Amino acid sequence: MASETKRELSYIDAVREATDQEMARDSSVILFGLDVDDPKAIQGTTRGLLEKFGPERVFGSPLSEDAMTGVAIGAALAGLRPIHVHIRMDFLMLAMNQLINIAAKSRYMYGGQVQVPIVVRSMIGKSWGQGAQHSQGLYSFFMHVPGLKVVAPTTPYDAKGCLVHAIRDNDPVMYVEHRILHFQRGPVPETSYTVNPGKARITANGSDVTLVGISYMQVECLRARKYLESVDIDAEVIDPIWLSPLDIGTIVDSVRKTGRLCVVDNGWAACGASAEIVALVIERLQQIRPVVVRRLGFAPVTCPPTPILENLYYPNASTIASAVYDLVRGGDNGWMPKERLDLQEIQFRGPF
Amino acid sequence: MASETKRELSYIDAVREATDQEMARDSSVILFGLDVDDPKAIQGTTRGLLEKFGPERVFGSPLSEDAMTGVAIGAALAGLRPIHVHIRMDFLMLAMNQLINIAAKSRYMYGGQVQVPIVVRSMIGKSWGQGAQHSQGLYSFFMHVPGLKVVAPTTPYDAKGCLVHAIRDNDPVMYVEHRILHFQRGPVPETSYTVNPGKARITANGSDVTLVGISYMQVECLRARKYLESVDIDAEVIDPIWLSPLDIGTIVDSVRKTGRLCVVDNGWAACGASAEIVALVIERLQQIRPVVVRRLGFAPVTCPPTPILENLYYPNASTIASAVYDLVRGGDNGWMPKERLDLQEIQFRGPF
Amino acid sequence: MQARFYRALYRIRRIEEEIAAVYPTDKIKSPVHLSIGQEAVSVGVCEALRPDDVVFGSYRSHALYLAKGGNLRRMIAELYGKADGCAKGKGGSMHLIDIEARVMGASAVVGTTIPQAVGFAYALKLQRKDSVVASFFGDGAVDEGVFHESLNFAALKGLPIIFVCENNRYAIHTHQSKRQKLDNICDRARAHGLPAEQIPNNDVQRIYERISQSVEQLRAGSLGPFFFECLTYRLKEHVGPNDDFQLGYRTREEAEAWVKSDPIEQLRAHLDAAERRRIEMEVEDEIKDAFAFAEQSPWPEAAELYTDVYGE
Amino acid sequence: MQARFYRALYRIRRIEEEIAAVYPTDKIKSPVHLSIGQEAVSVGVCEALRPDDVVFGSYRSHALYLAKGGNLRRMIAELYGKADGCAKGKGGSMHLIDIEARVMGASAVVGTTIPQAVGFAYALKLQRKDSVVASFFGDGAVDEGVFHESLNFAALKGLPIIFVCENNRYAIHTHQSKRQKLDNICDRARAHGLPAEQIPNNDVQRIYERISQSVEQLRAGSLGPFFFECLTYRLKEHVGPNDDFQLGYRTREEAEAWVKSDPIEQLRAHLDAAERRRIEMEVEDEIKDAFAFAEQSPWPEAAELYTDVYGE
Ligand SMILES: Cc1ncc(C[n+]2csc(CCOP(=O)(O)OP(=O)(O)O)c2C)c(N)n1
Ligand SMILES: Cc1ncc(C[n+]2csc(CCOP(=O)(O)OP(=O)(O)O)c2C)c(N)n1
Ligand SMILES: [Mg+2]
Ligand SMILES: [Mg+2]
Repeated sequence: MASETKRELSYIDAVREATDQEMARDSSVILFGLDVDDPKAIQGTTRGLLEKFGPERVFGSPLSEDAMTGVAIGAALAGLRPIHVHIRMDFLMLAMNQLINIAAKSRYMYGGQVQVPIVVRSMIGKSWGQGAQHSQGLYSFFMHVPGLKVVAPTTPYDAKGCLVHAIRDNDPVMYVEHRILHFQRGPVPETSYTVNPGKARITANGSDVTLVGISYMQVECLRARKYLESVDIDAEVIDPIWLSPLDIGTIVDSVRKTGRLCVVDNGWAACGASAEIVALVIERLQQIRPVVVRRLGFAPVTCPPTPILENLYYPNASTIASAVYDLVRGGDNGWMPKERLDLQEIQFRGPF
Repeated sequence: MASETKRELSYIDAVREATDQEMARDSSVILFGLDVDDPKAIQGTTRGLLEKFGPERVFGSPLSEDAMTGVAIGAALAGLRPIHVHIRMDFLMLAMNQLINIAAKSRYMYGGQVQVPIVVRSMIGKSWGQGAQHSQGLYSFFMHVPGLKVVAPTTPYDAKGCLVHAIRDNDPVMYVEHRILHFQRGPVPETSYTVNPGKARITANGSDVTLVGISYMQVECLRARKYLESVDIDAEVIDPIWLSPLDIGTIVDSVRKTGRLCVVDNGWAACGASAEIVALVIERLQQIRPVVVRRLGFAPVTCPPTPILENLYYPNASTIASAVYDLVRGGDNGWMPKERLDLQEIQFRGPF
Repeated sequence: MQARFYRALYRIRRIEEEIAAVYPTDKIKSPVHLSIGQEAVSVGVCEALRPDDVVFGSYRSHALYLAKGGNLRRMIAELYGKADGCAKGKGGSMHLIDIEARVMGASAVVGTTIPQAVGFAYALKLQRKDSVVASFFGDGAVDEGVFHESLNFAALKGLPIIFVCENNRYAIHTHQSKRQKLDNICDRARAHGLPAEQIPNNDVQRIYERISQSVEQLRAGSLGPFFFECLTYRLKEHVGPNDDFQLGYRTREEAEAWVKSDPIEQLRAHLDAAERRRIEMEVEDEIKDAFAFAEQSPWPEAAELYTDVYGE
Repeated sequence: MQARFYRALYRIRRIEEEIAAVYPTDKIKSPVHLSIGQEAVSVGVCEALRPDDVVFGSYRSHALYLAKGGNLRRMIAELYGKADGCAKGKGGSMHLIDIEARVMGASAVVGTTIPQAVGFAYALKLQRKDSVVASFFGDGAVDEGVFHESLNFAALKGLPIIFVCENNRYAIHTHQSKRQKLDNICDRARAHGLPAEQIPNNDVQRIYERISQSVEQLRAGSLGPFFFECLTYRLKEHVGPNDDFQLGYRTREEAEAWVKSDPIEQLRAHLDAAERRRIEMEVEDEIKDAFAFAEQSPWPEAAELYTDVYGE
């Protein structure tokens, strides 16, 4: 568990170390994608791996997201364990046919005779004017389709443990990274370990309200919890970590206790992860105990690059705290915490 | 309104007539896609249009879903109103980049100076062993992304009225057809009319439970209602028609009355339309009145072609009635209606 | 050799004729995209391959599956939607697979197995195996961007793969000339740096020879890929068991030419009657056996609905 | 003509230099993909176009936008994220647009405007207009399947469009030779039936002449499309205002050659000092004015967040 170790790593180095250790452990693991072998090494997450494992196992690819996804699937059918990297989740829209129509379905439509152990890493952008096409968190698409697994680690510890598991998993895993989380630091054991599907983590205990924060919004939820303390609201914060399979049990148990659920997603609400979590919790707890719910996510618009509008586009610790305040106290109180600099967002500095 | 007319048309002919009338009315409307000009004429929905409007306005395309979607967008930027047809919704996975990253975002990211009035027609398959890749109802993807409109008409009347509106609409509209609905017949006025976004239809009044049926599941819901009558359960059935923008008000008003909601989707539940509708209703009615909910949809697996399994994969009138019975009576009663032949499903005969 | 070709071609033809005959009874629970008229391509290629070589195909893969040695009983059972089907009834006719025979997949979405074949070839090279991959697709798949992306990558990496375009001139009812300005599929491959060759007229012998030579070179370690455009012709409707000349998108005359040059007829002439009869009777027995097997095979258990979504 | 070229090239160069100079102050709220070193392509092409002709580009479209007559004040305001930006601050530097100048769009996703340009050309033909479309993209976009699908369709329909590949040899830090087996982008276009020509060395004059001739033919009603591969070079880092030679993916020597042949320097030599000074001072004034405009422009209203998602 995170506390057992003293060593601190950045999320970037945790991803790099997980890949390094798994590639050393299993020669069937290969790593490819645009620019994995370039000087920037995907924010550093692939740094040194080309030198260590050679150009056959670590290679940059042409700009061909559709075919390269098929290549990953085909290589997996032949016994390899490909990791395919995309520096923007938005680019996965070019790979949807292979992901949805082939990767998710091969095991089933071939009667269980094949498996597609691929890991698709993709990154969500924020800030610095990235705008419409470099900011989407579209993982709900992959939660919708049976046959895929989806994980969105928020800490360096989980980044490593989930990636190690994802590589060993025999099903296609969509591994979602948030570029701002890349700069987080935290304890990471050097020895290899896995953080397995179907287990959420309670990141802060509380009794008044259950706050589920997905991907980067987990960070904002933990900050919001601090704001809420100042008004004597005790929030329990949960990080689902794995979105598919989703550990709804842990969330349900928390809401059974608190009676209040606020899901803060790093994506749009409509047909998103927040809709699914709310629906599942209601289905489980209806007629067992009354529950009030709230969803927060991106504004239902396209992401604007100008900071003045972008700040309104994303939920943040203050807007989350304000919404939770109303959820707990009831009504529309218009309460807003005063900004605390010690809770400032980690700034993502350009060039993006 | 449907009742005002005596003339009966099939859903296929309703789609054809809407296209014909709009193309005659507005020379900027063009129609293209694989096989729109072939002898089968997309189940007949494009029959005769090539002869009437010529090969510049009606043309088959290469197998290039990605580029042809971009072509539709570009033509729309130049003032045309393209209708792009796909005989399978599954193939839209090849067009996701243009749909999600361009069509949905152009108006916004260009500051409102452009618009993309395209209609993307796509068909959902069922039966006859279509299997994994010819059976998906993936419209929740499009409900998730701001900037797109989504409609799934279930009657010939709405098929025509919604398509006429979709063509005139200045935003991209995903027009979803179900191949079994194609064989439905119903009253369709000859004169042009529109069925506009944001208005659901109550297709049967009731007081005990609100049954929302999406796409083809609307038909099964109406049948389920008949089964439920036999056990004195009076179901109100709602057809959302437009999924984005969604008329949640009509559904909420019904549930306010019945206190019970069952959403039957023609797709998977996770992060699907049923999750969104349940979440919205709960958000609106919590603390106003207690509500119990239930979601039904595809089994959370890949669609199997063998009929023995496919029958278990889809909700049907009996399984819907059985689930609603439990929702209304409470508990798990295991009640199943006996099949009524007069409620038999319209059989879709191959060759598919 | 000729006897081998004849057996392979005749066998596939007869199996599909039987499928067409049974289809109207509704016992077959899957759409069928018959290869009748195109058998020469699959046979010519697969006769030149080793059992450990790998093939990927499209929804029109009956001939490919059979030519590569796919299990007939399990194929028919799959069409029947039965538990003994090659995909346990969960694939259907468009997703035939036989792991032992190394028929590694077929897709209902045009062009989608091309990159998988490339990825498989990448793995074979990395694993230092000397097996090769053959990727089958139609002239319609050439319209798709993934065709180009796949060839570009395969050429860039010099992979042990042979691309086989079965050009029957039509995508459903749309002629190649309505989808591609030039009739130059080989040039499209050459643009990515692949050696490419067109083989006309269902020439099973020539296909066999050229593929054999290419495979030899690949095994000898020379760099791939290779590209072949094999001109062939679909005699039945795009999907289903019938003729479709009444649709008017093609003429009976166009088909006649291909019927005349049908390699099955040609080869039959060269065989002595006795051997021919032996082959044909063996095939008939095998077919009877396979359909009987499918008939008797049970339906999948209801529990099968939920298995094979994820690994254990 | 030379004065016109000089003015256009110098102007774009100086504007981007100013952007680079301001960038570290964080006043620019958007990533910048500078065209410094590549101006000749946009200028050569756009000087040959009419105001009613249409262009589409990539995220690296500062030069294209300016060469086609896009409004400078609104461009800088867009980079600043201000309300007077060419997209009201809702696009950013990667989505420049100017409807009057017929700069119809730019995308941050590589290759995605190519089919839009084709669709626009389809509409122009249907509308019997004699304007033409120019589609700009890089050598990286050639890897994408949509490039091929788009060329195939444009050729099939004979559309009034000119494809302009700005080949600067790199996709971010990855050289063309690591993405494409052969250095033959023109052949890839020819495979789809397009006449294609490579123009080396930032030759603004030659680009202008060849595009002019092609446009003339298109207006005269001869069938398109045309394809040009213009060899050019990006002098700054892929994104951002700095050099990047320290990254080691390319050498300073490689760049030197392009600096030596920089058309701006070449043209400067041919101009008499007075005219040159006049041009340069006008440009400096225009730049000062534009940045001042951007500085003074207000931020968008909060309400703008929710507008422009759907039409009324
Ligand atoms: C991506 C995609 N688009 C469209 C279709 C519909 N479709 C099914 S088969 C077919 C024709 C394919 O033609 P070709 O590749 O030449 O194969 P053939 O049927 O001639 O063997 C089409 C367009 C599909 N299955 N997949
Ligand atoms: C589809 C897609 N894949 C990857 C990227 C990431 N990316 C941004 S720019 C770029 C390089 C494009 O190179 P090129 O087309 O030559 O244009 P240049 O930057 O050289 O002008 C890449 C790979 C992207 N934006 N879109
Ligand atoms: Mg064909
Ligand atoms: Mg480049």
